[in-house]
Amino acid sequence: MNPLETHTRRVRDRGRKLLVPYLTGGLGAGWTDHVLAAAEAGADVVEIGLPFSDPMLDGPTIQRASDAALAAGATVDGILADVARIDPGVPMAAMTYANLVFRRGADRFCAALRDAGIAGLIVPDVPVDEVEPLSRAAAAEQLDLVLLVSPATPAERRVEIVKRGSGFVYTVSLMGTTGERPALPESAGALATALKQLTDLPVLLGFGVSSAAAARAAAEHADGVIVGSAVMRKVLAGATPAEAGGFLATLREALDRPDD
Amino acid sequence: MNPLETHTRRVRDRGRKLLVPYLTGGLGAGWTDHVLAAAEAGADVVEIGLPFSDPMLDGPTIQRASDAALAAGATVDGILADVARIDPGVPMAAMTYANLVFRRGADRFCAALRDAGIAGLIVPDVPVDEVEPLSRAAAAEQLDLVLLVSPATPAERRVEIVKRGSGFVYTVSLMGTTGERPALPESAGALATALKQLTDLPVLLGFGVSSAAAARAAAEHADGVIVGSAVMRKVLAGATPAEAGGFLATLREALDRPDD
Amino acid sequence: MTAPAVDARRPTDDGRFGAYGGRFVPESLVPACDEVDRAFRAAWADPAFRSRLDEILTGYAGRPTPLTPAHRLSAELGITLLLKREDLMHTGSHKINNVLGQALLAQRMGRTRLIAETGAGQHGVATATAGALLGMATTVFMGQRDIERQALNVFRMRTLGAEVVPVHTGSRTLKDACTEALRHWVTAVADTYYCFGSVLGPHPYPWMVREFQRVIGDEARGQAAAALPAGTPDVVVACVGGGSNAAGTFAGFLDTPARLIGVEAEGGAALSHGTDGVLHGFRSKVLQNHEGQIAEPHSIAPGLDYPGVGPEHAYLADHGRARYVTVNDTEVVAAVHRLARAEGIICALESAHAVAWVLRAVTTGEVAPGATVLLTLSGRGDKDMATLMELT
Amino acid sequence: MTAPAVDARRPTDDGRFGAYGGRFVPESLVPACDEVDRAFRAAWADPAFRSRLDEILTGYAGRPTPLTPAHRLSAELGITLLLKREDLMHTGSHKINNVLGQALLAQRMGRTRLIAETGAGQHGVATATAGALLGMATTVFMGQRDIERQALNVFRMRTLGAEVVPVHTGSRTLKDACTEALRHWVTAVADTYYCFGSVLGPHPYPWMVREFQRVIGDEARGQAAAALPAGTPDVVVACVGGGSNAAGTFAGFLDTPARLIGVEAEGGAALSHGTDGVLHGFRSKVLQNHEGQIAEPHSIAPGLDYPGVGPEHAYLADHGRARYVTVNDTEVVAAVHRLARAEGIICALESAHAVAWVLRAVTTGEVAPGATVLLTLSGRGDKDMATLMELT
Ligand SMILES: Cc1ncc(COP(=O)(O)O)c(C=O)c1O
Ligand SMILES: Cc1ncc(COP(=O)(O)O)c(C=O)c1O
Repeated sequence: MNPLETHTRRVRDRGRKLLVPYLTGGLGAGWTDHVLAAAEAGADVVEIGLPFSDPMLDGPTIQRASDAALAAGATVDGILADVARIDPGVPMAAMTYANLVFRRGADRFCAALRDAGIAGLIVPDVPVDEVEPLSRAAAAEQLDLVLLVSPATPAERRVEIVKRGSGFVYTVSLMGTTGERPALPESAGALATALKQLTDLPVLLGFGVSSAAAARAAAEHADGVIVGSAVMRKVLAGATPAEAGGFLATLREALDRPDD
Repeated sequence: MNPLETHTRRVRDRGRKLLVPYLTGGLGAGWTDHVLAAAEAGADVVEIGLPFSDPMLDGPTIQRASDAALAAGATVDGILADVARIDPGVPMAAMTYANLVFRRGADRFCAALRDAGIAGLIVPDVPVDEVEPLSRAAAAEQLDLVLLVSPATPAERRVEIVKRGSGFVYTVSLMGTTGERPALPESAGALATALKQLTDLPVLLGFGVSSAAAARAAAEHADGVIVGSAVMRKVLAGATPAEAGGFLATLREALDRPDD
Repeated sequence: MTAPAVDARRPTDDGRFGAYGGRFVPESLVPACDEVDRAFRAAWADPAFRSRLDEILTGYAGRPTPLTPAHRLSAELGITLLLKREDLMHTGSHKINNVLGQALLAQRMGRTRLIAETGAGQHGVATATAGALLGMATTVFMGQRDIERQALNVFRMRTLGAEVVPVHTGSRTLKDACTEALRHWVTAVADTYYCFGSVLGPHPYPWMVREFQRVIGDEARGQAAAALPAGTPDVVVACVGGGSNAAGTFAGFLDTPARLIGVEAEGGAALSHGTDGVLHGFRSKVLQNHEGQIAEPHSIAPGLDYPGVGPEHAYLADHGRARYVTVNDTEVVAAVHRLARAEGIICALESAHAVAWVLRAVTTGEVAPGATVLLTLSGRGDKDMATLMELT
Repeated sequence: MTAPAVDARRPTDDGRFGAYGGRFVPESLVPACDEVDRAFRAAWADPAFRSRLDEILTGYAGRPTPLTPAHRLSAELGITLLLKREDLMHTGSHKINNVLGQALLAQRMGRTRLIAETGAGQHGVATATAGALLGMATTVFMGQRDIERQALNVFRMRTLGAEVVPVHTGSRTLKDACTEALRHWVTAVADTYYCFGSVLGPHPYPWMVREFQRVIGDEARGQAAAALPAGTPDVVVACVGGGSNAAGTFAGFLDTPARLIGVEAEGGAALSHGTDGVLHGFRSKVLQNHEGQIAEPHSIAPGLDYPGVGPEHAYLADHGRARYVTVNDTEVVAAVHRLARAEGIICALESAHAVAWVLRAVTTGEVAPGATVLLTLSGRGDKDMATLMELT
């Protein structure tokens, strides 16, 4: 078992709900302070976005963050160099798109992540059918390749995905892109529950988890949540690491005290 | 024989070259003074244009004169009423387009001309093939219907035209619309000569006779000339009847003294 | 119902359709018209000419055009509506049918230059196209006001290598362009062929242009026979500017029981509101005042913005063989939108006149429920987008 | 010369043309793509579907298009040039061939809504047209910058009843419109069909669109057989944006000895200047920087302004079965004018890329004197007049 999954399982098995914030890499000079602050606020894993010019699965907030980072000169190499200089104390996972991976070559890309101290990889436009070479490359570097399950995924296919994925199962809460929503759809919890019956991997819910209430609701069914746009909207609006961390702390609180 | 042709033959037979100026009817309040001045300057016939909105055979000068007259409110009835009030001492012939004739009906149109004291009619867009009903109407009113021969008219057709026309033969000097030209083409004289061999009608040359020199050249072969745009350009430029008459007098002079 | 016995198959030898037609041109143009007449008769009787024309219409210009069933609009209206798709022709309208015929004729006559009048620019573009195809110099006369309104078509003509001559006289629109082109022709008959854009002008043009456009009706007749249980439609409808697409369409159905409907623009309805007159070389119905001065028409469709109409239509109207109706600009714009949304076809404003009449006639009962209607869609609407944009 | 044994007749079951193609989309779209794949296979094997499509292509959209001999240009160049006339298709380009196929498929799948990306607006207009024809709601995504450049086509789409959604992200052009349409599709797969405009996107689109466009090549093959003594042309040439008109054309000639030439825009030449990458759901050649950020292409032809290219072309290029070349904007504009004046055809700037290559290749000897060249004229130039006017 790779380090990321070892960690996620351990947290889950301790009865703690996982909190996984997403932060766009390279957005501003001191962007890694946000990673550190997130960890400090109680993140169990930090997802780091490697911005791509054409982020097909991202909603307006993360699009804007990616564009801003690229416009400011962010590169994969630069971001990884920044990452290599920090130790947030929890695992980091990279989130990016297929083209950045394949352009470098899956092997070299995975090696670069590992060299920077990253433990996991999420590539939303590489579905399970296309995952083979990337799986092998990740495994060779002891990276976990996190796969996504969508509400549209047929039952048999879920089996395949949870089998081929590692680190955790990324459960997409709704048919849509990343972005804040007022509440999670009912069906999201049911999907997480169904997935938990299929796998022993921690099952996390993402997409549209925007508030403490939503996080608490998600945690009723899932092993944790991934929070992206809600954090990034604040970062884009100029929130300091402490302020963004403060927001994450409210989520941590909600996850830790489900009955409040 | 109708009055116009009686007159033109008599002038021709006296050895005098016919001078036939064209004046646009209804152009300005005192337009008939131009008719009187023209007669005084030695015109043998005065051609009076009844302006039409779409004068297909007229060049820029007479187009402008027609447009100006119409814009000033000129009508056939008004022009004929003006004409009825004058007696220039020489015959007048109306020049207009088919639509004004047929709109009123050829019979009524010819009767109106005669009532106004007009002796001849020229309708350049009624060629000999279409002339039958108009011929009859003109004859009934003792009007001469002047037909045109063009440089393009084949030989057999010339015979037909000079047979069906009366008053005089209007020989078109060139393939073109009315309008001033620096000189008459060589072929114009030849055409007039050929026509004179076909008919005893006076044969006049028109289109492009713009100067005393051109009039003199034309008269070498023809029985006279028709002068339109050269006069009308002066009238449009504000020439008084006396000034326009002065110009016509130079043509008269040239026709009368061919050897100067 | 049987068709009245009207014989518009060809005019008399002097170019008369009943009292209409003829050749009212300056003497200088008579021999030229005669020559066109003789050449056309010879060419039209010559299988080699016909097959060359056919080959170009088919291999170059896009014939045959489909007869498209307008399924959704038919269902909405409770009729069967078939659209003869001249909008699919090269350059965007039926105008090219006629122009290719005349240009080939001009070439056969040894002419090296084409001239034409144009209003909206469709006939000008078609003539410029034929000129380019056959390597003939082309000059198009166009009113200055139209040049300003139709800048795109002016550019298309120039791109095709044609010279576009602005006409500054009169109302500076189509009728003045036509007058000016005739004036120019007088000066250039020796090497120049005048390519009229509709069933207008001195004999033999109205007849000849009708013959070149009858391909619309002949094709449609055959297609309707295959598409309709009754073999022929109950109603045949086309818009009427000069009248060439209507004349070409009607030619295929004169001897059937089909009701023939020509649709004029309310503001340019020579047949519905005009009187007998002579303009541009022919006698027909004309919009004019009581003395005979030609009126300036107004239509949102530049191709219908003409004060006269082809003599054959005046003849068909007199004999009751065809009926002529008008629609107004508002109905026309609505018809463009209705057809676009129902069938995915943005037609020309001219063609939309025919559509507008059908829409109205279904509500008035003039077209009965269940009737079959064949409508000639004379052109596509790309040229009219700017006009429509201004309205929205 | 015999053709290399390349089998591009269909991709592998997982949508690979060699190393290219595949399905790189979010998990949410995988079942939707699967469903399109299954539905297409069933439909394509169903004679009723094929004949319905055929009927619409023929009776509505204007197929077959002629193969026009470019007589005058051929004589000037010393070759035999045949033009496959997709410019005569309804809405003005080959795009409608594909769209009608996909829209019928969507209807068969029970979808009630179409979405599409568009750059120049040609695919958007075609999709809006199909939506109107079949009574399906249509939404077209278009970059804000393109909306400003192509106001006319925006208005055409809206006239056809489509909703045009401006895309403000990225470079605000075609690639961003495509990205945004994919994002939107994720939210609406249940009732919505994504109608790709070229041989792009996740499997089965590149293959399916090629199949819908092969009517160009199949027709041309038959027409060339009748027109040419040798039966097949020496050279077959088409412009390449996403690559659909080229793929459709090439499909008819893959198994002949004809040289296949795809012509890219100098400033958008994914095959000539690109590297392996994944964009919009498929792996192919892509214009990108060393890290994989997608480049913004530039071409005077908006339909070629795309940083990727269909996977089949990458495959054909690797195997040498087709050769891909580039021409620049200057050559393209000259080609539009040359073709217009020689043949009376104003073609689209996209199509003029193919013409420009022929003009150059005759001078370099790449096309030998006497050679026979079949060129697909993918669209008409009306949409480009404003661009060309600015240049003159
Ligand atoms: C598309 C279209 N339809 C109709 C017309 C009217 O002409 P006609 O009545 O001769 O068919 C025109 C004239 O420009 C036109 O462009
Ligand atoms: C006329 C025309 N040709 C070619 C293209 C390029 O597309 P493809 O390469 O898919 O044929 C376009 C795209 O908009 C187009 O409009």
